[in-house]
Order: sequence, then C-alpha cells, then structure tokens
Amino acid sequence: MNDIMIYSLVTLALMGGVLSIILYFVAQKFKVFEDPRIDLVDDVLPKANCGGCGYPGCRKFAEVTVEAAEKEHSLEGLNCPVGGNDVMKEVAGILGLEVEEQEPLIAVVRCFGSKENSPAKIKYDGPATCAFAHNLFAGEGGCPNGCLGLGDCVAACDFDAIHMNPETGLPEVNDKCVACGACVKACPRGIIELRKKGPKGRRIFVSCINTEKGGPAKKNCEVACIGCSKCFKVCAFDAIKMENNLAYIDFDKCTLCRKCVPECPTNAIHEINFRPRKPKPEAPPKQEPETVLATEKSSTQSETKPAGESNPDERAK
Amino acid sequence: MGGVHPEENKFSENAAIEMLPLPKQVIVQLGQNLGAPSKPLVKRGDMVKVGQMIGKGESFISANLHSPASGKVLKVDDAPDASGYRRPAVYIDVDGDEWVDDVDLSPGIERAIKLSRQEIIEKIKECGIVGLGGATFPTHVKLMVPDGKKAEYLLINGVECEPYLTSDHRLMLEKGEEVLIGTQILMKALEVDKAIIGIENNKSDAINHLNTLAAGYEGISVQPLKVKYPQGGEKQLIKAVLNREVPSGKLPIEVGCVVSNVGTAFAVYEAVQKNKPLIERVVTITGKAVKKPSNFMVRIGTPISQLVEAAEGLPENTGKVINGGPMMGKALTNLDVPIVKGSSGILLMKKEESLRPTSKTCIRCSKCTVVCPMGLEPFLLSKLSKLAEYERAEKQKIMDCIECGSCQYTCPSHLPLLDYLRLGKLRVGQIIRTRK
Amino acid sequence: MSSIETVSHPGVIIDVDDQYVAVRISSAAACGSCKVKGSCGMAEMEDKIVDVPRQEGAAYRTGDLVTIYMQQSLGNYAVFLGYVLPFIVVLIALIVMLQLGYSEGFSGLISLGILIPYYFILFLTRNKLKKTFRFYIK
Amino acid sequence: MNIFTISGSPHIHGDENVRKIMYTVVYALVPAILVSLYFFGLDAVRVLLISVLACLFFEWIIQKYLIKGPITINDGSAVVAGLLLAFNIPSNIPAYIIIIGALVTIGVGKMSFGGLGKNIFNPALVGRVFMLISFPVQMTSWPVPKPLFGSDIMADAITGPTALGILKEGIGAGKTIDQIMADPNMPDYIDRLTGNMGGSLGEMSAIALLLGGIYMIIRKVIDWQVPFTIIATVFIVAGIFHLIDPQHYIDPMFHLFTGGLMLGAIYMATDMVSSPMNMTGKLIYSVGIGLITIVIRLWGAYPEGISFAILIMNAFVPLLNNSFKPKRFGVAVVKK
Amino acid sequence: MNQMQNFTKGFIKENPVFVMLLGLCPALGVTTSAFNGLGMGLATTFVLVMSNLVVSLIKNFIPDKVRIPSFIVIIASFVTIVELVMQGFLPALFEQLGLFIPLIVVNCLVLGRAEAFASKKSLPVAIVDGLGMGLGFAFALTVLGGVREILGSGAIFDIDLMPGDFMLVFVLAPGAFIGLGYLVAISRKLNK
Amino acid sequence: MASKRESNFFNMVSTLILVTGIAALSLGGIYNITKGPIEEAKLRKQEEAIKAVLPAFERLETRMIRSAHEADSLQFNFAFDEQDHLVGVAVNSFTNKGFSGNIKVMVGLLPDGTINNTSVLEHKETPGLGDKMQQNKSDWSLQFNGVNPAAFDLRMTKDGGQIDAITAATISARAFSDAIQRAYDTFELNKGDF
Amino acid sequence: MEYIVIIIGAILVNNIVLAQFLGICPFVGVSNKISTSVGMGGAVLFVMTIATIVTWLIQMYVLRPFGIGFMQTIAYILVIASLVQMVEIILKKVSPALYQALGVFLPLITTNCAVLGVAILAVQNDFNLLESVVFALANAGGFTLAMLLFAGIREHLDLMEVPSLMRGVPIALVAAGILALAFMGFTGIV
Ligand SMILES: Cc1cc2nc3c(=O)[nH]c(=O)nc-3n(C[C@H](O)[C@H](O)[C@H](O)COP(=O)(O)O)c2cc1C
Ligand SMILES: Cc1cc2nc3c(=O)[nH]c(=O)nc-3n(C[C@H](O)[C@H](O)[C@H](O)COP(=O)(O)O)c2cc1C
Ligand SMILES: Cc1cc2nc3c(=O)[nH]c(=O)nc-3n(C[C@H](O)[C@H](O)[C@H](O)COP(=O)(O)O)c2cc1C
Ligand SMILES: Cc1cc2nc3c(=O)[nH]c(=O)nc-3n(C[C@H](O)[C@H](O)[C@H](O)CO)c2cc1C
Ligand code: SF4
Ligand code: SF4
Ligand code: SF4
Ligand code: SF4
Ligand code: FES
Repeated sequence: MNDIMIYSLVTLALMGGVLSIILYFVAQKFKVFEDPRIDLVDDVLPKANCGGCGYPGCRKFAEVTVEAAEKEHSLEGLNCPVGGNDVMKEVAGILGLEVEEQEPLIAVVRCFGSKENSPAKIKYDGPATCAFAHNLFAGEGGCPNGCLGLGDCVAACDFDAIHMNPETGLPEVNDKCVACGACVKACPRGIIELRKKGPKGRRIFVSCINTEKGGPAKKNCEVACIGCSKCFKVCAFDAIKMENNLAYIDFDKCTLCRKCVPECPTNAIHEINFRPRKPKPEAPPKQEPETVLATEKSSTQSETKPAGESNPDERAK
Repeated sequence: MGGVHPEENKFSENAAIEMLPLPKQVIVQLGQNLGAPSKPLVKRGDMVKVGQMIGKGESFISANLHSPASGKVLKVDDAPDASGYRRPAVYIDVDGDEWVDDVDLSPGIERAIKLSRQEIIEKIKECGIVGLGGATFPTHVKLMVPDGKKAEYLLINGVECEPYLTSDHRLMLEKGEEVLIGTQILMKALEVDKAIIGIENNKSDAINHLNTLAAGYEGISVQPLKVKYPQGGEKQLIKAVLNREVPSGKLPIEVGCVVSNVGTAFAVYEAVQKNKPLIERVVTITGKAVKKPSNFMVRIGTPISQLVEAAEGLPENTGKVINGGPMMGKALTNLDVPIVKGSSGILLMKKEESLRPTSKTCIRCSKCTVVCPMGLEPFLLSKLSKLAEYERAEKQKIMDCIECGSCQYTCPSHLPLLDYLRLGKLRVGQIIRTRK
Repeated sequence: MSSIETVSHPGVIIDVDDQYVAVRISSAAACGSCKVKGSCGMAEMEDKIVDVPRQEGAAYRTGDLVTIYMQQSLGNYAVFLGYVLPFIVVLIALIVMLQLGYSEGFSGLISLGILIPYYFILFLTRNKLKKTFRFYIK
Repeated sequence: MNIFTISGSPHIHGDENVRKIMYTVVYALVPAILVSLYFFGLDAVRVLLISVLACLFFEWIIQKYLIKGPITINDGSAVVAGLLLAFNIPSNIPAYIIIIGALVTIGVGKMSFGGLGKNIFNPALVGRVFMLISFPVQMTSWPVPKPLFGSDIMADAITGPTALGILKEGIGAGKTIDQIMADPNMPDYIDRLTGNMGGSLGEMSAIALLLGGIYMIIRKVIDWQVPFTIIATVFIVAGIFHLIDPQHYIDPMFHLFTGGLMLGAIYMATDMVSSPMNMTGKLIYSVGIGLITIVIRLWGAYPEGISFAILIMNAFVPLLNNSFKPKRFGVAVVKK
Repeated sequence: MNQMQNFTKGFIKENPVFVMLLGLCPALGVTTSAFNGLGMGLATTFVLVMSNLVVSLIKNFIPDKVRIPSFIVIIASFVTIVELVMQGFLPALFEQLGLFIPLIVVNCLVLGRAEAFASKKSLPVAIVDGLGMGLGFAFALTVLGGVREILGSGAIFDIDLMPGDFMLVFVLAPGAFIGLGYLVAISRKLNK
Repeated sequence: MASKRESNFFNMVSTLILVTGIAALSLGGIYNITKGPIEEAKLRKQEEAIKAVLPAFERLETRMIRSAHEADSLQFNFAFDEQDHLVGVAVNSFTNKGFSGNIKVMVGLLPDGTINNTSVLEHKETPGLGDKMQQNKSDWSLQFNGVNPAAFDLRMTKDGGQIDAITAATISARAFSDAIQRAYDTFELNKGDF
Repeated sequence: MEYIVIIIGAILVNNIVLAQFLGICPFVGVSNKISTSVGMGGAVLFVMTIATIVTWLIQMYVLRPFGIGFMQTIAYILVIASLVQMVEIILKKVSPALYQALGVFLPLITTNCAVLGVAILAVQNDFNLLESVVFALANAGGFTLAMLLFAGIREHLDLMEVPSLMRGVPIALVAAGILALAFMGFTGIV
C-alpha cells in the first residue's frame, strides 16, 4: 500500500464519515417517508391522468388510496373508472383490502335529433363549440334541449370513445368508453348520462331530454319525447317516471322487457345490443347500425332540472 | 384609447319618426329588464287597457311592465325569445287603443317639474322605466345613489355610435325639448346641478339643435365628441367628456357620474310629466337592402315582422336579422319575436354580408389590443378562455370587457375573439359567484 | 386579492391543531409523476410539510385535498433571504478578505464561515419570518 | 322559409385580412427587388424565384403530409418569408443551399411550431443564420454588383467583401479607420445609399428599403417606432464610440447604410408574429436589437449582427409580452 | 416482464434519452460524431451495469438513510475507474468526451436505475436492466451522433460518405438541440 | 427478502465509512495501475508533437523562456543529435487571436530560425473551417514549412503578407500565424542564450 | 477586466445551457413557469458558488498536495451532495418558515450536473478563488437567463396549437437550438 492509497483512504473515509453524520441529522429532521405502497399502487393505475377519479392525476389517487387504507381501512368511495374493477381489485390487493364490485357504466347520448329528425331552421355561424352556441341560441334544429352537434363532448374524451357521426350530426359512444364522465361535464346541455352498461351491454333509455310540451317539442324534432305517458302506462315494473313532459327510465328497475319501446309514438326510446325483434308490423326504432352501442337516453338529473346548465336563464348576463 | 371606425351607414338619419300601426297581437315578455323578470299580474281572459300594469318588478333590481295595447289576455305562457329559448310572456289580443285614465295624452309640452326628488324616483319606478341605451337597467335603481357616494354629473348619452342606428338621433331632433326636461328631472332626482349631453360630431344637426335649446335650461350643456366606436359605452363616454376613468369593476358613480341614454331621458319626461309608462319606444329599421329605412315609434310587444312590413317588406336575400346595431346587436332566429324595451333598431343584413369569413390563426398583429377601449388583450383572453384557463383570464381582467366587439371587428385573421371572450366571461363570472 | 400574483401548490392536510394546519405538499407536477423521481437531485426528495395558520370559521379535516397559496413576491423574498443574500455576504466577505491580503485558502474558509453568523441572525428572526411567510388555504 | 344565420356580435368586419397584410409587405419590397435586379440581373431572379418557390413548396408539403391540416400557402406569409430569405443571401449562392435554407425557414422556423402565427423566432432569419453558420464560405462570398447599364469591366464571377467585412477585416488586422477607408473596395457614400456595393440581395439600397418601409407605415402594417428605435440605438451607440476613438470606431452613418441594418429593422424586426404585442415591449425589444447589433458589429467575430440580434430578442418576446401589458382602463385609478 | 423485454425496452419504448429524457447533457454534449456517442454510451453502460451489480449485491447491507450517498460513492468510483482507464488507454477519446465523463456521476439515468431498480430487484434482473438501459443510452447517443455527423460532416464513424459541404451547424451546439428535438419527435411517432 | 439494516447512527456511519473506504482503496489501486499508462500517454503526445515538427534527434532539453510579446513564458524544447548539436527547437507556442478561444501550436524551428514544421496541439476553432490549420484536415499549414520568417512576411496576403488565408477562416489563419510569429520572435530574441 | 471577460464569456458566449450543455435536465423538465425560474436562479446561484468555493479549497489544499487528483470526481460529488443537504437542514432548523416558503415556491432543489460541471471547469481553467466565484456567479446568471427565456417561450407555446408530435419537449429543444444559433452571434466578443 503506497502513499496514494493511504491518502485516498483517509480523505474519502473522512468525507464518508462527515457525510453520514450530516445525513444522520437530516434523517432525524425529515421523518416523513413515502409509503412504498404508493409506488406500487401507482404502478397498477392506468396512467391516464384523466381525473375521472376526482383527483388530479393517478399519483394523487394512489396517495389518497394508500392514505384511506391506512386511516379508514376501506376504499369506499374511491374508484378509478378507467381501470375499472380489475384495477381496483389489484389496488385493494396491494393494500390488503376488499372492494365491492361496481357495475360498469357507459356514457349514453340522450338525443336523437339528427339532421333528418330535427332539420336546421337556422344557420349557426360561429366557433364550433357547444358551450358558446348553447349560450347564443336554441340550436339549429330549434330544440332548446337538443344536441348542438358541435362536439364539445368529443373533444373532452381522452379515450377516443366518442365521435361525431357526420350523417346524423350526433355524437356516438363506442366501447372504448371508460365512463370517466368527462363528456358529461363538457356537454352544456346535460345530454350525456353515465348509465349502467347492462347485461351483455343491453340497455333501454329515452333518447330525449326535451322538457317542452308536446307541441313545440314535436315541431322541432320528430323523435322528441312528447310526454304522452304511453310508456309510463305500459311499464309493469314502475321503472318509468314522468316529469316535466319527459319520460325517464330507471335502470335499476327496468327489466329490459322492451315493452315500452314500440309503445312510443315518436320512437324516442332506444334499445341497445338486443337481438333484432321478430318482424312485427311496426318498424323498430331507429337505431345506430354499429353493434356495441349507440346514442343514449335521458337521466336522473334531467328530471329535476332541465339538464344542468341548459337552463336558458343562465345565459348571457 | 382604442376604438374603431366602421362605416356609418346611417341610412335612416333623415327619416322622421312615424307611428307604427297597432298590431293584432302583442307578446309582452316578462323579462325585459336587466335583473329579475317581472311577475305577471294578469291571467288568461283578463281585459287590459293601454298603460295598465301587467307585470310587477318585485325584487330590488327589476322593473314594472305595462300593457302596450288594450284587449284581452290570450294567455300567459312561454314564447320563444330572440335566441329561440322559451321565456314567459303575456299574449294580448289587441282590440283597440283604450288608455288608462290617468295618462296625460295632451300634445303640449309640460315644462314645470312639480314632483319632489322622492316622488320622481317613485314615479319612474312605477312607470317601469329602464335604460334604453341597451342594457335595460332599471332607471330608478340607478337614481338611488348609494350612501357615501355623491353624484356630481349627469351624462346624457346621445352618442349613438353604432353604425346604422338613428333612433336616438331622431329623438334628439324631434323631441329635443322633452329630452332636456327629462334631463332636468333626472338632475333633480340625483341632486346634481350639472348635466352634459354627449353627441358624436357626425350628428351636427342634433348638436346645434340641442345647443340652442339648452340655453334655456340651467346646468345642461352639449359636448360634441369625436366619431368613433364605442364612444357611447358609458365608461368611454365619461372618459371622453370628463376625462375620468371608472375603476375596473366599479360603477360610474365611483367617479361621481350617472349616465343615461337620451331615450331614457325622454321616457322619464313622459313618465314624470305625463304619467305615461314605458310602453313604446323609437326603433330604427334599416339595412343595405331595406327599401325604406325608417324610424318608428313602436309599441313594446309588436312582432318584428310587422316592423319589417312597414319598411316595405323583407328583402329577398336577407341572411341575418339583428336586434340592435351591427356591432353589439343580437342575431334573431325568426321574425315573430316581439320588440322589447331594449330594442333600438332592427337591422336586416344581406346574405353576402351575413356570413363570416373563415378564420385563420392569430398572427399576433396586436390590432385587437390597440383597438380595445378597455386596454385588454383580446387575443390572449380568447385563447385563455378557449383553453379553459379561467383563472389566468380573470387575472388578465376578462371581466372588464364591455363586449363592444371592436377586437373581432378589426382582427385580420377573422378570429371569433368576442365569442370566446363571452364564453370566458360567463365561466369566470360563475367562478366568481361560487367563490362568494 | 385576486389581482395579486400568487404561487399555489396542491397538498393534503395531515394534521390540524388549534393554531395551524399542517399540509403536506407533494413535489411539483413534473417531478411527481417522473419514474425516477428523486434521483436527479442528490437530495432525497421528500415531501414537504407546511404550517398554515388556521382561518376563522373554516373546517379542516385531515386527509382533505387543499391548495395552499402564498404571494408571489413572498416567494421571491424567500429566495432572497435563503439564497441570494447569503451569496452576497459570502462574496463580499471573500473580496474583503482578499483585499486585506489574506491567503486564498484562509479567505475562502472565512467567507464560508461567515454563513454561520448569517444563519444565526436568521435564527434570531425566525419568529418574525414566521409572521411574514404566511400561507393560505384556498 | 328563409333560413337566417345566427352568430355572436359583431356582425360586421373591417376590411383588413391576413392576405392583404402580407401582400402589402410584398409590394413594399418591390423597390428593393427592382434594385437587386438592376445590380445582379438574372442571378437575382434566380435566387428570388428559388427561394420563394421552395418556401411555398415546403409549406405546402408539410401542411399536406405532416400536419395534415388546412393548406394555407395562399395567405402570403410564405411568400414574404421566401422573399426576405432571398434578400438575406448573396446572389451567387448555389441553388441547393437556397433550398436547404428554405427548408429550415419553413420546416424548422415556422411549421415545427405549428405554422403562421405560432413561431417564436423569425423564420427567414432562422433560415438565414442556419445557412450562415452551415455554409460560411458560400454565405460570405459576395458577388460584386454589376449594374445593368454599367461598364462590363467587371467579370461575372468576381467576388468582393461587404463594406462591413472590409471594416472588420481592417480592424482585425489592426488598421486605422483612415487606412481602411482608403481601401479601393470600400464603397463611397453614394454607393452605400443606392446600394452599389457587395452584399446580400436585399441589403443593397437603403433608399429602396426606406421607401417600402414608409409604404408599410402608411398602410399601418408596421409601427414606425420599431425601425426608428433600432436605427437610433445603433446610431447613438456607434456615435458615442466614434467620438471616443474615431480611428478605431467608424462614424455612425456608416453603420446605418451598410449591411442588413435597414432590411432587418424595417422588414424583419417588425414581423408581427415574432415581435412584442404592445408598445413598451416593442421599444425595449427594439433597443435590445440595436444594442446587440452594434455590440456584435463592434466587438464580435461576425461583421454583421442584426440577424442574431433579432433572433435573440425574439426569444425575449414572450417575457416582454408577459411583463408589459397595455394600460388597462380604470386600473391605475384603483391603485391610488 | 421477462428478461428479454427487460433488456429491449431501453432501445425504443423506454429509451432513456428519447423517451425518458434523462442524461440529456452528455447526449447533447458529446454527440458530435457517432463514434463519440458510442464511446460515451459504452462508458455509461459500464458504469450502469457495474453499479447495478454492486448495489444489487449489497442492497441489504445499506441502511435506508444512507442509501443514496452510498450509491453515489459506488457510482463515482466506477466513473473514476472509467476515467482513469480511458485516460490511460484511449487518450484521444478521453479528450473528446472531456467534462462529460465525470458528469456520468450525476446522470439521472445511472442514479435513477440504481435507486429504482437495482436496490429493489434481484441481481440478474438488475444487471439485465442496467445493460438494456445502458445500451439503449448508447444507442440513442450513437444515433444522435450519427445524424449529426452525417449532416454536419458527411461522414459516419469518420468514414467519409461523400465529399463536399455539409451543414456545419450540426456539429455545433445548435445542431445538437435541433437534432435531438426531431429525434424525440420521431421516437414519439414510432412509439405510437 | 432479507431485512435491511436499520438506519441508526452507528450503522449509518459505519456503512458509509466502509463504503467510502473500499471505494478509496480500489480507486487507489486502479490509479496505481493506470498511472503509468496515463503519464506515458501524455508524454507520448508531447513527444510525438515534437518529433513531428523537428528533424530526427536524440535528446531533448526543456526550458521555459520568456515570451517576446507578453509577460508569459513559452516552453522551448531543444533537440540535440548524438553529437549534442542543436538540431532544432520545438516551441510550445499559443495565440489568443483565435476565432473561439486560444490555440496552442507546436512550432519546430531549425537553429537558423527556419520553420521546419508545425503542429496544432489544441484549439477550439470551428470544425470544417478553422480546423483546416491541422495538417490532418488540410495542407494549408504546409506553406509555412521551410520559410524563414526573417525573410518572409507571415501575414496574410490580404494584409500585405505572403500567406494565403484559409478560405472563410481568415481569423484562424491569422491566429495561427500569430502563434508562429510569437515562437519565432521569442526565439530570435533569446537566440544568443542558446 | 478579466472578471468582465469571465462574466460575458459565461453568460453570452459559452452559455452553460446553450453552449456547454450542462443542466439540461432541469432546463427541459422544470423551465415552464416564469414566476419560479428567477427563484430557481437564485438557488442555483447560491449552491453553485458555495460548491465552487468548497471544491476549490478541496482541490488546492487536499487533492493537489496529496497527489490524489484522480479522486476529483468522487470527492467533489460527495462534498456537493452533503453541502446541499447541509444547507437545507440548516435552513430548516434556523428558520422553518423560510424553509417552508422556499419549499412551496421552488419546484426542486438543484443538484445537477451544472453544479458539478462548473466546479470542475473552474479548476480546469486554473482560476484563482475569486475568479472561480465570479465564474460560478456568471454561470448561474447564464443558467437563469436560459431558464427565464425558456419559461417564457414555453408558456407561450402552451397556448399555441403546436403539432402533436412536436408538443412539449421536442419543440422546446428545437427552440433551444435556434436560440443557441442566435447566441453564436456573440462569438468573438471576448
Ligand atoms: C348589478 C348592477 C348594479 C348596478 N347598480 C347601479 C347603481 O347602483 N347605480 C347606478 O347608477 N348604476 C348601476 N348599475 C348600472 C350600470 O352603471 C350601467 O348603467 C348599466 O349596467 C348599463 O350600462 P351599459 O348599457 O353600458 O351596459 C348597475 C348595474 C348592474 C349590473
Ligand atoms: C360598446 C357599447 C356601446 C354603447 N353605445 C351606446 C350608444 O351609442 N348610445 C347609448 O345611449 N348607449 C350606449 N351604450 C350603453 C351605455 O353604456 C349606457 O349603458 C347607457 O348610456 C346608460 O344609459 P341607460 O341606462 O339610460 O340606457 C353602449 C354600451 C356599450 C357597452
Ligand atoms: C459557424 C462559423 C464558424 C466559424 N468559424 C471560424 C473559424 O473557425 N475560424 C475563422 O477564422 N473564421 C470562422 N468563421 C468566420 C467566418 O467564416 C468569417 O466570415 C471569416 O472568418 C472571415 O471571412 P474570410 O476568411 O473569407 O475573409 C466562422 C463562421 C461561422 C459562421
Ligand atoms: C411586416 C411584416 C414583416 C414580416 N417579416 C418577416 C420576416 O422577417 N421573416 C419571415 O419569415 N416572415 C416575415 N413575415 C411574414 C410572416 O409574418 C412570417 O412568415 C411569420 O413569422 C410566420 O409565422 C412578415 C410579415 C409582416 C406583415
Ligand atoms: S365517452 Fe365520455 S365517459 Fe366515456 S370515456 Fe369518453 S369522455 Fe369518458
Ligand atoms: S352531446 Fe352535448 S356536448 Fe356533445 S355535441 Fe351534443 S350538445 Fe355538444
Ligand atoms: S376585449 Fe371586450 S372591450 Fe376589448 S375590444 Fe374586445 S369586446 Fe371590446
Ligand atoms: S387582431 Fe386578430 S390576429 Fe391580430 S393579434 Fe388580435 S387576435 Fe391576433
Ligand atoms: S444530465 Fe445534465 S442535468 Fe441531467
């Protein structure tokens, strides 16, 4: 061993010693340490950072879940809609907890005022955003609750799950939808609802949220719900509510018997993913050609309040 | 600061005000003023007379509503408004022109102001006077100067800077004396001894006319102003006339001013001196293709289609109908919409004028910033609201925008600046309200 | 208030006492989601805890997600006191020592040593600073 | 039934548009183009054509195949960029270098940022500086002007230095100003004014450039303050140093009429996309350009500095826009 | 994840430079030619693999609080070894890489891998990871160096492809940024 | 997974001291191994440069000599043949007039002051331009060989001298010749002492 | 005078980020807020200077006399790492409020290759102590300038529809390249 090695040894070991002492005190001061489970949870999350869980980003959600597990020993109220049950199960597994299954949801578009059903009576010439058009006027078709077709919902979706159908001028949801709810928030008219996907994706809903009386409603749109209550009367399961001239089907009560569908004089009730009916005299309701899903229907909130912001009084001022 | 010079196109400036015949049916919207809608006082089947109160302004910022015609109430129901949304309205089938008794219908001019300050305000409230300059803010509220504030000046807004419109211009020429008396009434109500009538230089006849008349009225003077849009915005007017700047987010009273439109002054005259409620107003009907651009005295509730008839019909190639001027007016969805208190003109635009050129991207020319009378940066604000960066937009004073449209008018890229600004203001407004 | 520039940071309430709310702020967004978080700086990157004075009438629950904020100018002031001023002190000490003709090694040591009194002064004023650097919860 | 159009106010529009603005710049460049044709003849035509066409072509192909957005080559901005790029290069430069320059101008300087209006840096200058640094030999061999009607003593291929080049060379070699001015290659005042000297296509005639500048000012396409402040700053700083040491620092007028100062100050610093959005910002930006230009001219390795100066100040533009806001109506009052 | 994926991910999918944006300083600083890039990449790979190996071996011996400093010491030792060996046996390359050799110590990639991988996973996994990441880094540097060399001097690995003028910018500082910028964009496209 | 050692004071200090100690020892070891090659590499570089600029020689003698231009010294390497005759001097010269940064040049002078050969040791000039000074990049610098600055103007032709500048890199060329001039002037000034 | 040369050289001609390629990671990673970039500059200023002083002392009084220059890398990095930690711990101890304010204000503390690089360069350039300090100061200035410009540029670009492939880092790098191009104009002024 020559001088050089001795010098090196002494110098470095000295530094190591000093450093470790400093670090010791640092360690004393910074007791907080990050729960390693946060990383583990973070790893299984889908990394979409979409905010669908209600937290800013997946990492935050991971922190919150770990914290909830620590403090409340349950993950109640915490759900990653994108990852769905599988991911939540994994998360729960990491944290040693159980989650109850949540039925998967999907976005449904509750308007079928296509270009044909609700022809344009006015020409809109402005920025292509529903939010602005909603504040400016009732819509090209004239229906104050109907879809404006300018695609704010499409722009809001991070999952490529909702697209404009250029023929109908209406958005359509496909099975990439993870029910993050971004489109629901984006639609100024409250047309989109997150609805249970249903067994084999089968579901029935009223594809209209127009609260106008029958006359004006029908004047603007051929497939508007005119509040005639026929479906209400025919439903044996008390699944249909009538409010504000509008029918709404409660998914939990609906048994998917399909009795109401042919009953509607304006074909406002849509059924999705059912096998075609046996030929019946009456033409089946207009339905999207694609298999998985299609345009959708009306929801809880629309009864109480004509769909979120769509209240015209909130306009302008 | 700022401002633009659109083509004036005041086709109807020499057309004297004519009475428009009574329509068969009037639809009186219940929400005609800024603030809460009036509460209906009549129901289906009731018989009403002209001037009878049919709607009551119950909350603090709200105004009374009177029947513009005599006849039978057909129904109280929703009626589509200018934008196609349905709002509550009173439908009246007109069967004549029978007035309530206490209105003084004599032609003479009543000069002496008999009522006290309190009574004046009461009367104005009673008669449902709202600002006729466009915002339809209830005038009696404006006259109740908050404690601790003192009005020094009354400014009468005769600027009428919007292209095409001439209703205020004609009113000043034909009813100059009444306007001045109305001004005196307002002065008394506000307890100010100075009133200034601001008029743009392009209406020299009105300036001369009022100047001559004003000699007989103490404290009232006329101030000619440079022609530029939006000289008539109240903050701009105060700045131009008195060189005072209303602080951001504050009302004119902060700098000791109250601003009223000439039409409002006229309505105040009629209400206080003649006991006549606000049931009619001057409306200009004009447009490049309109055969007979004119100014009409129109009853509130008259369908716009009737006004169009009176101007010798809807031109073939009408592409857009605007309630108001081309800079600030609202496009209408159909012609069945009734005239409301705030309608100062109906502008018919040709098809080729009514479509916007396609917009390109912002080239950062800063022309919008230069013309903005409020010193804002429209290119930035509209971008921020497009990207939903509302907090930043708020910090950049988006709420100060007076929606004059100068920026969008001038933008060489034809960007829909004001459209996005409005959206941003709406959202920011919501955010501010939830914060409280 | 809104016209004053502020810096804000999301965080989670971890503790509440009668005067202060302790908020744990996690690292800045860009780093927070970084895979190799904490490895770029040599300092182990730990979350920081901030004491926020309680505001009248507000209810705080442990675990709440909150945003804390502080005036922008205070941030700059903090940087000034924490980094810039000591730098200036060191620089001046160094120049003075060298001008006085001391050797470079000695001057260097002294100029570093001058940080000790500097920090001592900071220590003496810590209560005043505590009042200055106030945070708020949004 | 009549279908009405509905849109938000305002319903009328002024008659400005982007195309008009861009073509105003093109028209403003016409005198300078004519001067360059006079001095360089067909070579000038060649450079101008290649540059403009290449810019248009790259803009088109990038928009069509890479960005897959709307094609906007007819808005005139690529033409302006192409013209100004051509104005910044010598007339004898090989075609492939012009094409590379156009690719950098449009591809790197403009389209990478998203196209018109989004770029931070002046595209033509990005192209120019890229070429200057990549191809210093070709970019700094200046053909001697050969006026259309002049005597044909000068052979075609003669290259000569620019006035600034001679100056820098001379100073570098330790000569005094008097010695340098005695150089037979040094253009005299008249030549400098009319552009009869070596240099890029477009920096030839100060008079032609000024003429176009006045036209643009009248048409309100540019603010006079920007070119004026740049030129004034250069003049003042150069003047101060000239007064201190006249044998080492040449007189300020020389700086004004040589090199690309006029071209840069009038046409390139004023590019609205890459300059600040309000007057205070614009003034600071202009002073900055003037200072950096003269610093590079006096002490840098490069004889000319305005291209660098504009690009550097371009980088400050976002900060300037952020720090200097227009005077808000009613805001100063609140403070009191 | 099997070992093969573990090894290959560093090249495209999780390329440290193009995707994770780590170690950008050397990536920009030394890539004036493909050879320099490769040299730097291999040097870094060596440090990465060796420190992963050592860290993985002694991970249980090290108390948590001194984890990072210990890693730094280990990494710095290997860097110094590279430095000394290169200086002795490859002086020309050493001169080219200059400052950036000692800077391997602070390359986030190296420390990050030691911290995030080696200190948690088993030895073979750690080594394969180090090798994959290191070679991915080397790959990125070589590609960037190659692009800059071809565009800037018309050569690759010092072999002249064709004579003539090339775009000098690419061997200078601006070319590094611009080249890397577009390579990151291209790798995004490839990863889509 | 075996449990980690706890982070207590003793463990921390001992671990770090151990780690640094081992590191220090292994580094010391490696250093001892590489020391030789490193020094050799450095020497080789210097020697090669000298060999390249001078005729064959047997022995070197190095001295610092005060520069003729400024308060600095230049390294003079005197080369002698077997008979101890001076065959030439390799001057470690420099210039600060480069396009970017200093340039170091080894200048080989014959005893009469004639330039034998030159070699660039270090420079930061632009690749493709200024680096044409280097003989492996271009033959430009060969024009200095065999001339005696006493009778040859080392300035560029455009400055009135006899050297053709490097195309588009006059600055580097001037700087290079400045370095040579410095070596020559210092040589001339101190000639008597050799 | 030589100090001015050092300062101009380090800020404009050989800018630490744009020409020397040091500290690119924070430059790319965190330079997107104008409001904090000056603050980060202040932190870098302090850390860089202190680190440079300490490493200079170590170099001159430990490594050189003992002939263990080869330990430079390891010694520097250890010293710098512990220094940064020490500053933090002292600040926290001495003035918790100040420490917290900094924690909220600044994204991350700043140990990166810029600090180490500057320390090594100072020694490589044979600067004396004061020159080293000025060199550190100037480099911190250059770093701050670059960060500040880029914070502005990136805030600006965040509002623009940059093509998706170029969004974020790629366009920032291209812009940095263009700025580096522009800074080449300063070649030769020192
Ligand atoms: C909520 C609210 C309260 C107002 N209060 C007063 C007031 O107390 N006194 C007053 O003179 N004007 C008041 N104004 C009226 C404004 O000053 C202004 O005249 C009105 O908004 C119409 O202006 P415009 O037509 O320029 O938009 C108020 C306006 C609003 C919206
Ligand atoms: C851009 C803009 C332009 C305006 N132009 C006029 C105008 O020309 N004439 C007018 O009387 N009011 C105009 N106003 C409305 C005035 O600001 C103000 O509301 C009115 O003069 C107040 O009087 P009033 O309450 O009696 O309507 C304008 C408002 C804005 C925002
Ligand atoms: C990127 C770039 C690098 C340059 N590098 C050098 C260089 O290394 N040496 C040099 O003398 N000039 C260099 N120059 C300077 C220019 O080529 C300058 O025009 C030249 O030195 C003077 O022209 P001349 O040599 O043709 O007379 C460089 C220019 C650029 C654009
Ligand atoms: C007054 C004016 C000056 C311009 N100057 C330039 C210029 O110097 N370089 C350039 O590439 N484009 C210029 N343009 C065209 C256009 O603005 C430019 O290509 C944009 O920067 C592209 O986004 C100019 C345009 C105008 C109106
Ligand atoms: S369609 Fe709506 S709910 Fe479904 S993923 Fe898209 S945004 Fe989310
Ligand atoms: S569903 Fe709503 S958001 Fe979507 S296009 Fe229709 S109106 Fe717009
Ligand atoms: S921003 Fe508002 S106030 Fe300014 S010009 Fe535009 S519309 Fe008018
Ligand atoms: S006027 Fe239009 S193009 Fe000009 S800055 Fe404003 S928004 Fe941009
Ligand atoms: S490699 Fe230099 S900062 Fe990351």
